[in-house]
Amino acid sequence: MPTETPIVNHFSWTIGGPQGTGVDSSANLLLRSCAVAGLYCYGKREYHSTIKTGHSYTQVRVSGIPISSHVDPVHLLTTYEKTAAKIHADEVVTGGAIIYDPGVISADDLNCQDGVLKIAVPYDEILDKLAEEMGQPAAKVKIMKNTLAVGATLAMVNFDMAYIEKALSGLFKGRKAKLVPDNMLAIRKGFEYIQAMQMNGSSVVDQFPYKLEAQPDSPAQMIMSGTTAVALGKLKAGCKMQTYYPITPASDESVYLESQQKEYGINVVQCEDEIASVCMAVGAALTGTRSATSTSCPGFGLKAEGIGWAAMNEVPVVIHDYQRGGPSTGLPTRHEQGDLLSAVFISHGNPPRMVVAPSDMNEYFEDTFHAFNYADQYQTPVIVLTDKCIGNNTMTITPFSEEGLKINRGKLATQDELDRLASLKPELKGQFPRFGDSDDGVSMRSVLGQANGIYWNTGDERDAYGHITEDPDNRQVLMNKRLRKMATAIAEIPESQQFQLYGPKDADTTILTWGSTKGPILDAMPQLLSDGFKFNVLVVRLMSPYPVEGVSRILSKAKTKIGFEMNHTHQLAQLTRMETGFSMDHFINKFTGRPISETEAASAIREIMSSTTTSKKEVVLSYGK
Amino acid sequence: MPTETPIVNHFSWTIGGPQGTGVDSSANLLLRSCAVAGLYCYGKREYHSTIKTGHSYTQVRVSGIPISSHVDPVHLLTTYEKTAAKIHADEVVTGGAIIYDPGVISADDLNCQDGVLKIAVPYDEILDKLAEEMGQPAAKVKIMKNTLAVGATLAMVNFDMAYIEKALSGLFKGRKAKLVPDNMLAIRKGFEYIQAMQMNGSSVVDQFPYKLEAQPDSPAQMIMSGTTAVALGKLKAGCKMQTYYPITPASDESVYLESQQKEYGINVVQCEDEIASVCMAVGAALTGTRSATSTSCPGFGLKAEGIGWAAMNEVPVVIHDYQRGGPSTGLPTRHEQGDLLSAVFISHGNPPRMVVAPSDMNEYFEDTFHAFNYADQYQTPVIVLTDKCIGNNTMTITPFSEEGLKINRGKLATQDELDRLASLKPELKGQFPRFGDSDDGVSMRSVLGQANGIYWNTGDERDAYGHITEDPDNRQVLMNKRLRKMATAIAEIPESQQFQLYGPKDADTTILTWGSTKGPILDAMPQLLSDGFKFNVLVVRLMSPYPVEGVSRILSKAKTKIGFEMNHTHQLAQLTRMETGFSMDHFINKFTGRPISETEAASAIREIMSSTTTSKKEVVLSYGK
Amino acid sequence: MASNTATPTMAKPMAKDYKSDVVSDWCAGCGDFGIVAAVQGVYAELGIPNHQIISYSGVGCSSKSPHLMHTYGVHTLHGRSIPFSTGTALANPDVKVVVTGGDGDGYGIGAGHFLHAGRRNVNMTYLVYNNEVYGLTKGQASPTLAYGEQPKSLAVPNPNDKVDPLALAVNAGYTFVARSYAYNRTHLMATIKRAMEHRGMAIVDILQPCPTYNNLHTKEWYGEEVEMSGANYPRVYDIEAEGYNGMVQNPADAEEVNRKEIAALTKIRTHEDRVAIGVFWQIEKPTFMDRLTMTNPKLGDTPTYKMVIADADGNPTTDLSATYAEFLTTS
Amino acid sequence: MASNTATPTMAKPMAKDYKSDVVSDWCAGCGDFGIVAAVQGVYAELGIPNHQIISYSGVGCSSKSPHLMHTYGVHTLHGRSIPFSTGTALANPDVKVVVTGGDGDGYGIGAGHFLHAGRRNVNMTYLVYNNEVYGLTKGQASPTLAYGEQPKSLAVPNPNDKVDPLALAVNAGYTFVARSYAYNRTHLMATIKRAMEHRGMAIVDILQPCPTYNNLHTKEWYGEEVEMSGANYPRVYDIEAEGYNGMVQNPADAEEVNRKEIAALTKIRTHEDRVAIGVFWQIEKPTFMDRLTMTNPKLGDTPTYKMVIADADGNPTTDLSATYAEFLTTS
Ligand SMILES: Cc1ncc(C[n+]2csc(CCOP(=O)(O)OP(=O)(O)O)c2C)c(N)n1
Ligand SMILES: Cc1ncc(C[n+]2csc(CCOP(=O)(O)OP(=O)(O)O)c2C)c(N)n1
Ligand code: SF4
Ligand code: SF4
Ligand SMILES: [Mg+2]
Ligand SMILES: [Mg+2]
Repeated sequence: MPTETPIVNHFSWTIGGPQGTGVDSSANLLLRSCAVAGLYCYGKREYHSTIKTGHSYTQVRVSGIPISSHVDPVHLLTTYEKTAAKIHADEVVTGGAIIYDPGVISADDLNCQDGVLKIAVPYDEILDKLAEEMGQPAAKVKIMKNTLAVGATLAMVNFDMAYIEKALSGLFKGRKAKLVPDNMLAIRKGFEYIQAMQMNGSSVVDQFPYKLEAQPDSPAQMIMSGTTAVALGKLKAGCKMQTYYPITPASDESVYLESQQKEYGINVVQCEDEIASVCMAVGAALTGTRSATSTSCPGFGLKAEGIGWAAMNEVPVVIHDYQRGGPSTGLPTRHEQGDLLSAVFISHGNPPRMVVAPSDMNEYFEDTFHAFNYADQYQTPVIVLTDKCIGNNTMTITPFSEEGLKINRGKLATQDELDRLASLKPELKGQFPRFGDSDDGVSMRSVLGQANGIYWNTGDERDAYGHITEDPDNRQVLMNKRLRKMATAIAEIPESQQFQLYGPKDADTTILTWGSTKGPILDAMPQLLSDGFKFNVLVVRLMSPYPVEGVSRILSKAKTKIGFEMNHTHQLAQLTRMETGFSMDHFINKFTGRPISETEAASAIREIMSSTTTSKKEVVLSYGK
Repeated sequence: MPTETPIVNHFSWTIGGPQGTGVDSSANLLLRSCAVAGLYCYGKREYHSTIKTGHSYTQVRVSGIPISSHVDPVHLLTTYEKTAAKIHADEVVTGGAIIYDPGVISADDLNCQDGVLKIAVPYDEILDKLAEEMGQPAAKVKIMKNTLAVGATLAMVNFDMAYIEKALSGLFKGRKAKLVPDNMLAIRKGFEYIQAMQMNGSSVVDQFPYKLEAQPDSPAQMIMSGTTAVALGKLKAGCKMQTYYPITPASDESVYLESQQKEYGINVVQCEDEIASVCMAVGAALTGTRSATSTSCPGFGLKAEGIGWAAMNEVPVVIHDYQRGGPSTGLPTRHEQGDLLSAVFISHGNPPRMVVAPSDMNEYFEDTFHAFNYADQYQTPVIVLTDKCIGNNTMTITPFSEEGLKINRGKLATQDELDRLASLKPELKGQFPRFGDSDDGVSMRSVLGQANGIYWNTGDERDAYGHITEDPDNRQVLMNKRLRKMATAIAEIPESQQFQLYGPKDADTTILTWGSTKGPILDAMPQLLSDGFKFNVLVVRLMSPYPVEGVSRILSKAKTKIGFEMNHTHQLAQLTRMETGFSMDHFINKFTGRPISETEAASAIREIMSSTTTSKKEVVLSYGK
Repeated sequence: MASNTATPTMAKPMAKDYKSDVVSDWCAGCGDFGIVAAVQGVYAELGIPNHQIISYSGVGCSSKSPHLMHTYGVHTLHGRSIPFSTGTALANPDVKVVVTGGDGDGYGIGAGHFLHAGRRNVNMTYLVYNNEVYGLTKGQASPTLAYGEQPKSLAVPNPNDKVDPLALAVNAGYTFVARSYAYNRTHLMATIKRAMEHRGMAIVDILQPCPTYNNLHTKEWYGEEVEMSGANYPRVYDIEAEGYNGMVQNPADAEEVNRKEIAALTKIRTHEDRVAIGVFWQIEKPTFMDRLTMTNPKLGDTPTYKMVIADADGNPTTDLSATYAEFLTTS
Repeated sequence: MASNTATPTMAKPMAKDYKSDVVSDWCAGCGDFGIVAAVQGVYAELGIPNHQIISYSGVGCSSKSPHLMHTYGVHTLHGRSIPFSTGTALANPDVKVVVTGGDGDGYGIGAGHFLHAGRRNVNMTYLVYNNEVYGLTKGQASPTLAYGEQPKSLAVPNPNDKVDPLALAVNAGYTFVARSYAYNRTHLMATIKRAMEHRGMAIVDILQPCPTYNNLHTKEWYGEEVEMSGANYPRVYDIEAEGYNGMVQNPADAEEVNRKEIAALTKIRTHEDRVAIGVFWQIEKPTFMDRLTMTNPKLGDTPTYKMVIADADGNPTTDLSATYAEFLTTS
């Protein structure tokens, strides 16, 4: 008794369970299956700061058009144990369905809305039978509950099995390829079980309105998560030294790079702590090797002194901070954008600090690439503020474009130049005025080991050769020189790399945002615009030096300004007021440690834009488990 | 031939020489002599980041009225070796004088202005003779050149010898008392030599217009430097645990406290690094012991993670940062106010951070005292931003007032309260909801070891008992709770402890400043006001939470706003714009590593206030060696 | 203000009296469970009132232990448990400070503090759960993993040599240095108890299988027998059962101290196929509090947490007048 | 880009060829002068081109040494010279990395890095100027000052035990461990030279009188004779001159390694009135680069500083297409 017309390629699915029981791989398999079928996907991962026992889940959104956020309603909840069924049942929309194991929870215990299909899948029974058919011990087969669950799920949405098989062979390659047939068996069992299932006299599949149809003509996509996108950006930029100390969620990037060492020659070194990591990267950078280090909040703070030294010695080095819930250890596996101001003002005494904040997966790749250029061009550390949301989530994206990506090493002295200079002044005996003043604040740089490039580095104030001096006049010259680079940078960096404006340029309302919060806003935008809410979205991408001119130009046109970010004090709004004088009239915020959905973004923007200016200063969102 | 009418009790004197040759003790002796004579003194110390070889000097300003800055003109330069004479000769005003040793430099080599008296003092000769008289080896007596120099100096200004003797016995006490007679002999020799000296037919003393007259009726003063003032504030506040790692200029405070352990029972622990220092202080604070740690810039950055943890666990602890020239190692023995924003935004993820910035010696004492109350009342780390200028300089001040200094330990649970609560809920078995929500954001606090007060601390987000939870709703409650304390604090802290306004309230021009920069501005104010430059001075004392309301009230009345501070990017102006939206129209700045003099302050304010608004955006000062 | 009224001592406390209501989130089969149970058992044996125990830790799987204890808990920062807990031990010597943490936490990022703690000999107990990996961050090599080894969680074999925590502890000045094994409950409890009864800085390095990431040194591996000159012996053996005695009888006897220390280092550094457990080194030396009190006698009279700093009206009780006098110009 | 064109080797370099134009700002009589002169002398003997030497340091009096050297200089942060210099040594193995620094810098705030460096065995030379004080911050106790000692700069006697850097270095995995003395130029130069010729992580702890703050262990004190069983001997003596040999002949021979290591620790930890100098321990082991190259062979072909990352037009030369393919849905 099909109750609704099918809703095609608009599907939100949750799978949950204890960490380490295969939730991730089920989600990956589903996502990949849909992606190879030409659909667009966004997978939001939530997990506890534990290894195996915390409850984790992934919510996969599948769409016929590109997306970059999740939505709150769940259409299908797939579970194979009790906890997930308990926790997530109430998230399923009327008309949706729950797949559950009647062996561990009864239908009555599913605390869900009316009109939700409760679909019992007797996992043990099905797998016991499969084990028998395969002639294998039941225990070995039973670990495939999560795979079976994917099969059941895909049957519900009428998915074409061919894509699953393709996805599976994409996932299990090389030595793992031998796992494909068994898993396909389990998937088929789940698929067939659901296909055959009747409830109240009709096929359950027919009673479920959400369907997925392959879009074979879609352009190719990449399935990507943020830590990998950054790693690829580093490889492309020619980064050859990566140091790290394990920390969630940053270390995924380094572990991935470790696996790529053989291929690309990058040297990945696990250090004794984050202080050593930044210092070691700087020591490598001094040789001319492009060098980087990656960490998360607590580890980032420990790098302050090293970053200050690098700024003082004008060393190009790239530092990624994957923001997570703070303060302190905080919510180590949850999302927040809480580090902006502590990054922009890290380390004492006015060092020049560059801070870049990419806001989508492609920018994770590109801005990482650019960061190495900035570092070389302006000879200063570049901090890249990433976050757990894009860092850990998995989604389909337009393949990275390498169009126009050029490597710019800035004023790196060639051996010929050094030799020529040395021959002009033999009395210098190969010493080189590395820190000489210059109009743009950037001096020519030799690297350790280069003949005729000898100079000294020191954390102290220095003369042109790098020797300590406390002379007050020299001090003033060098302070000016170092900070002048920030002006040079903002003048040279293309505006599109400084900020971006989305939506109608002439809108009276501007939403100011950054980082991963962009995704849900842009996803919500078309519907809101067509509903008559006219606004544009200003996404700041370069945080230091701040794009004062460009941002002011845009904000000066806005009658209503809404700050939309995910940290308690609205740090981008704070920074923007400091830099431009413009204040936000309203705020949309969320600091539960969970990312913002398109659903939430849409309703918050509606709420703010519907209310009179005085009525609602701030909307604080809090949906999600 | 006295050329001028005497200028009484307005005297600026420089003494210089290699570090470790007695420059400091000469300056101390002179300063103390003048102070016991009822005069007001300000001693500016400049020294290199070396132990014995760098050139150091102290400039002592003596005045008939209270002062809190130096002036640029030097009236008398006293030297006993070559370098100081070379370096400082050109700073002496016409009509002033230079005392030099003709054995090491000739009068012609003194590169000074016309009309400067060049007074040759043959140190070796005089001391050789003295040695003979005393029947002591010449080598032993010759180390008193610096003492002799003080005698010569005081003869020039007609000083009353009785005060010197009194000062000397104040300096050399106990085991050192036996040094007094020998030193007095050397002083007398210098004094008499100058008294007897004739030049161009008249007494040199008569040719020198600057004179000091005792003011025996002046109220008693304290001779104080900032590190000691802070130490005394800690002792008064009942701080019983001080941790540190050696660093200039902060460690003077800890070394002084070490010497006071026997008397006051404070436990001073030298740690292995600054990370350990902050953690150890926090560990002690958790027992209810008032605890503190002191450091300077590079060490401060290393404390970020510990400060964040303390904020997260609502632990009262006080952290002093003595600012010096940055970035990085920077100018370790020079002055700058470069740490404001890195302190206000230290540590990731929006921890509540309190930052206090005292601006004179008495506030160094008081704000240190208050800081422990704030820490207890708002249960959060309190950072006190001090600086090298006040920290290392020595001056006469009104004795510390203890009027109204009360110790407030905030919501510290008594044993009775805990026992009562426990008897109401025996099922808790002595556990206590330490982090329960409350209207003002502050919860009742038990301390480690208290019966019936059991709770847990963690860097992670926690429930009321301190156990880790990743629950999103609880997270929102606790983020709000922690940051609500900042609102409570700004509502409760008396406005006079938040900021101060000096000068005519109805002036159209307001100078915004903080920290030691206040001194020269206030010293320059009376003359400027009487010359028709009408302005007032807003000194911000509480930086976080920022006194938004009070500062806005004042700035909204100002037609012209001048930011006056000592760091390249005008960090207080930046912070003020972020917090209030008010921008400065002009800036006065200095970042040579040398403090601002009254002379400079006066001329810069004149320059800005004389020019039309468009003509001069910023005056960057640079006087001083 | 913060007086420690002793709760009536429990009649005969049981291990469960030291269990909090928190359910552990460790993986099934984790060696950590046994260690926590052993610690709770020792607390019961010693009968210490709950509120007089301060359970400290750093960050890691193991460092969640304090939450499982019905005692005060301080779960600090990664690598910093030692300086934090030192602050507490110095400010309140009336409580028992017990630090638990991982090998990465203690010997990795915390190595500097680990060393310097030995120099101080603060009176506390440090229990290190040694699983050779960074558990909570998904199994990277910790500093105790040997060169060239590759547990399943590593992309490449470990390029670093391992540290030897016991040898370092002896050299650094720890006055009680032992090793035990998570699954030898009797030995573990006895060793922890001896560590807690020791006056000074005691460390017990506890071999802890991590079934999730360390597939090299599992419970099974530790349980194996090894062949030595033809005969089979249990892999894990107790040095004291074989007659070794690491305790210095007379700390004033320089010759004995010298000899015993070298014997301890020899025992520790002798590489063998078996795994030695037991107390390798123990000596009585003045604790840090003893030493501080020598130059600050007030500390000996009243620990800082008990020092009175204000009267009932909040007036500071510290009288600075004598000190002020040194700075006053009229003096 | 950053190619190392060798400058024509100087005919016969002299120590003065390694002196920069900077005038030292150390106190007269400081032991540091002799150490720097010795290092310059060794450079001359080895004849290394100036630009191929990288002089690293931390922060302290001693750490100003690089400025006195006519070589590349990197004066880093207090306590962090080792991780910085490790980065350089890994990225450019064609240069000679020599680290100088203080005892406070290396064994105090830097203790963690000091230990972990041993685990890596990076090919470099570490010279620690050991004056038992924090010189540049006015003479506080450094970690090598013994318990109870009170040089004139201390307000109270030192409450901390001292660390034993040599024992720690052996345990941590340093492959060349020596001590020398600032005023024994011959021994000092010979030892530094051996350290620099050693392949792997070498440390020389150099006893350095600080006449300004350390009035206990002065040049005179080191120069004294001590009485032993009736006869007088120089306080500072060379263990190798007395027949000790700390070098492992066959690193593959586990028995020899074991025996020699225990002998070294015994020698180091034996407390005596005299002060022993010499090479206590030396062994050939794979360096960190050797180990990294095993899993990353490209590193062995081309050090990272030489890897080409762009063509002449700035186009990246790294081709990611094979990797992209793994993520592409069409693959
Ligand atoms: C400053 C900092 N760096 C890194 C981390 C991430 N981190 C959390 S636990 C851990 C390692 C834990 O390993 P170990 O101490 O051996 O404990 P185990 O989990 O193995 O019990 C790390 C690196 C952190 N929390 N803080
Ligand atoms: C992070 C940090 N903490 C503290 C200091 C201050 N500081 C400078 S030198 C020094 C100690 C130097 O002692 P040592 O390393 O033994 O060298 P020495 O001066 O004795 O040669 C200290 C603590 C600093 N520069 N940075
Ligand atoms: S990862 Fe290892 S150490 Fe951590 S809880 Fe699981 S088994 Fe235990
Ligand atoms: S203080 Fe000591 S170590 Fe520093 S330069 Fe002077 S004598 Fe040398
Ligand atoms: Mg571990
Ligand atoms: Mg030293």
